[in-house]
Amino acid sequence: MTEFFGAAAVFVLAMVALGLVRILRGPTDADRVMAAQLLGTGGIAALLLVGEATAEPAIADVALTLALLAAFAAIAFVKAAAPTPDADPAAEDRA
Amino acid sequence: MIAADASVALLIVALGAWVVVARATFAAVTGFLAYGLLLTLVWVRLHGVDVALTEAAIGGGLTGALLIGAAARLRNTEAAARAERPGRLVRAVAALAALAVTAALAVCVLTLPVPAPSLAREVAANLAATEVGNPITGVLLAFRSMDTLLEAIVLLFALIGVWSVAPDGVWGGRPGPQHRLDPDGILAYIARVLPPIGIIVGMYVFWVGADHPGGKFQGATIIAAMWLLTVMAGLTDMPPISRRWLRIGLVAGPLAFIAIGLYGAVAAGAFLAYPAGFAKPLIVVIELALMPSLALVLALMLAGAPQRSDLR
Amino acid sequence: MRTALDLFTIVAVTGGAFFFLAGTAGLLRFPDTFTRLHALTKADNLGLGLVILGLLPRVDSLVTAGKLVVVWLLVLLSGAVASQLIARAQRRRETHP
Amino acid sequence: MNDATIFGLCAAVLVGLGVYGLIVNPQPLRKILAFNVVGSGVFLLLGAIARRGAGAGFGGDPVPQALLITGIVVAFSATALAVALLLRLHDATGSVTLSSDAPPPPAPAADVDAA
Repeated sequence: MTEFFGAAAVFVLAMVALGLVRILRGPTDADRVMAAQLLGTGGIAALLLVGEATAEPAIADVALTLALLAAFAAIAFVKAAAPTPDADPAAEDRA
Repeated sequence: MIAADASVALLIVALGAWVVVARATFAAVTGFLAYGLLLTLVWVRLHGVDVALTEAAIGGGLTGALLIGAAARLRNTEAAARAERPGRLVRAVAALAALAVTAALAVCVLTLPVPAPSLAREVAANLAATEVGNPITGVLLAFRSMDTLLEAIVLLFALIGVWSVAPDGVWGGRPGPQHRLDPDGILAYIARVLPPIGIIVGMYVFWVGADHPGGKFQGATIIAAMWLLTVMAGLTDMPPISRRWLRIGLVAGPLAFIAIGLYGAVAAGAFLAYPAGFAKPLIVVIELALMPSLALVLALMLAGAPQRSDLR
Repeated sequence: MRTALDLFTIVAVTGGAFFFLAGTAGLLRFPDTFTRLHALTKADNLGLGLVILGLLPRVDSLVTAGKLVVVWLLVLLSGAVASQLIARAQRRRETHP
Repeated sequence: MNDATIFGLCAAVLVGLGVYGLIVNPQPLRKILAFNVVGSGVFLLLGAIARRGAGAGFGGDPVPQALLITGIVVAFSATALAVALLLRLHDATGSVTLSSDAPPPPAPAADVDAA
């Protein structure tokens, strides 16, 4: 099974690597943040697969930390991309 | 698994190259986020789960948010900077220098001594005396506790450095912009749902640190991130940095650490030595005292220099 | 029993890997930011969910199994929130350039 | 070729990449990024050395691993300080150039010496 998990981890990583092309090409910064978000999900999957292969239970804690902070960068992006510091983009389309 | 290692290594090198050569700064920063995530994977592969946890919390959360915010604020300076791009000669020399550094390090890696020098045996032999089960915690808080004390103080100094760049008019004020609260917005929603879970996870990571991978840095980082989430959603505001509770909270951890160190000097004959049988309780006290200070210092460092002078 | 569970793991993880493939294909091939967001949030969350589902029978402690489920729920939550926020920021950019 | 050697060589390449970026990129924020790449390369090298020191039931030598945790946290604080300085330079002068012969910045540079 170890080989299977290793192969699955490599496959997911390869998919994620292809997704990185979006970080390269953009065209908008939103696409880039999104691609990083994809990498986060794929990275957690690869981490768990590799973790099963090395049979270390604490890897679940690493995945938990990553999952908890997954949205943090995206929120920082949305906040920073807002034209005025106190405009909340989440409030924008309920006018 | 060599294939997995090699593919991760290649991916990291490709991302590192992207971070360095990308034209748009924002693209480079996003590349750096992905790079940090892959590093977490590498630490797992290198059997450093404690390090992976630190990288996941700091590299994945705090550094990413810090750099994304900075890149967005500096966006309008980018065009001017492109004109300053050095000429071909400088680039060639830089490439040569980089190659020389890489070659030298590669030679070092390939000629590392066999068998590898290691302190693992010494740590294993003496870990029982500290009564903690996680060797990393044993190193951080018993064998090399001076490093950890100085690190806590370095973090404080870095925060003072961040604060000291504030203009005189807003000294003592609140860091960062005021975020407007939209009570029904999705940002407020996640800032209400996530922090309770995050605080539990942070405390859990902190608490298991004595015997399993985890510890105060990782736990403090998670809790700091949760606090900043509520600030970004407008549910809470950053306190003015002149608040007394804030200043006390910042120095309480390092002061407790120093006090226990001095107690060791009296009771066990050396600064930061633990009297026999008291190692574990003292380590737990240090960690408990240090964790809130670390969470405060990390969150305030990310929030940056004071920007608003309202002291209400 | 062991073989059946192993088979379940292999099927679920392979299915998860397939959804990562689908998500990446969508991210690369779809024409604009919004459709790409759609591909990403559907496929990836399902991909991770299946990978975790496949790993569950192999976890020996209930606590670890619970953590893995929480990981999936957290990724679902933050994926939904992040894609909402990114889409709104993007729409604002397109309507008020 | 074991995992320590693979990631050790990977670390050597990363340090080289970072050094190149540190010299070539004119923007300070990019220099900070490049510096972080150098830093992570050094950390990775130490991680590879820690992995080689596996023994006594540990997957890696715990002493360098503990140093790495300290290092990662300190690297974050250094980055935060550098970013704070940079943002202040930007607020004060409207530009972030490090060049000594750049055109004068548009905003009055009364309290910051841009050179």
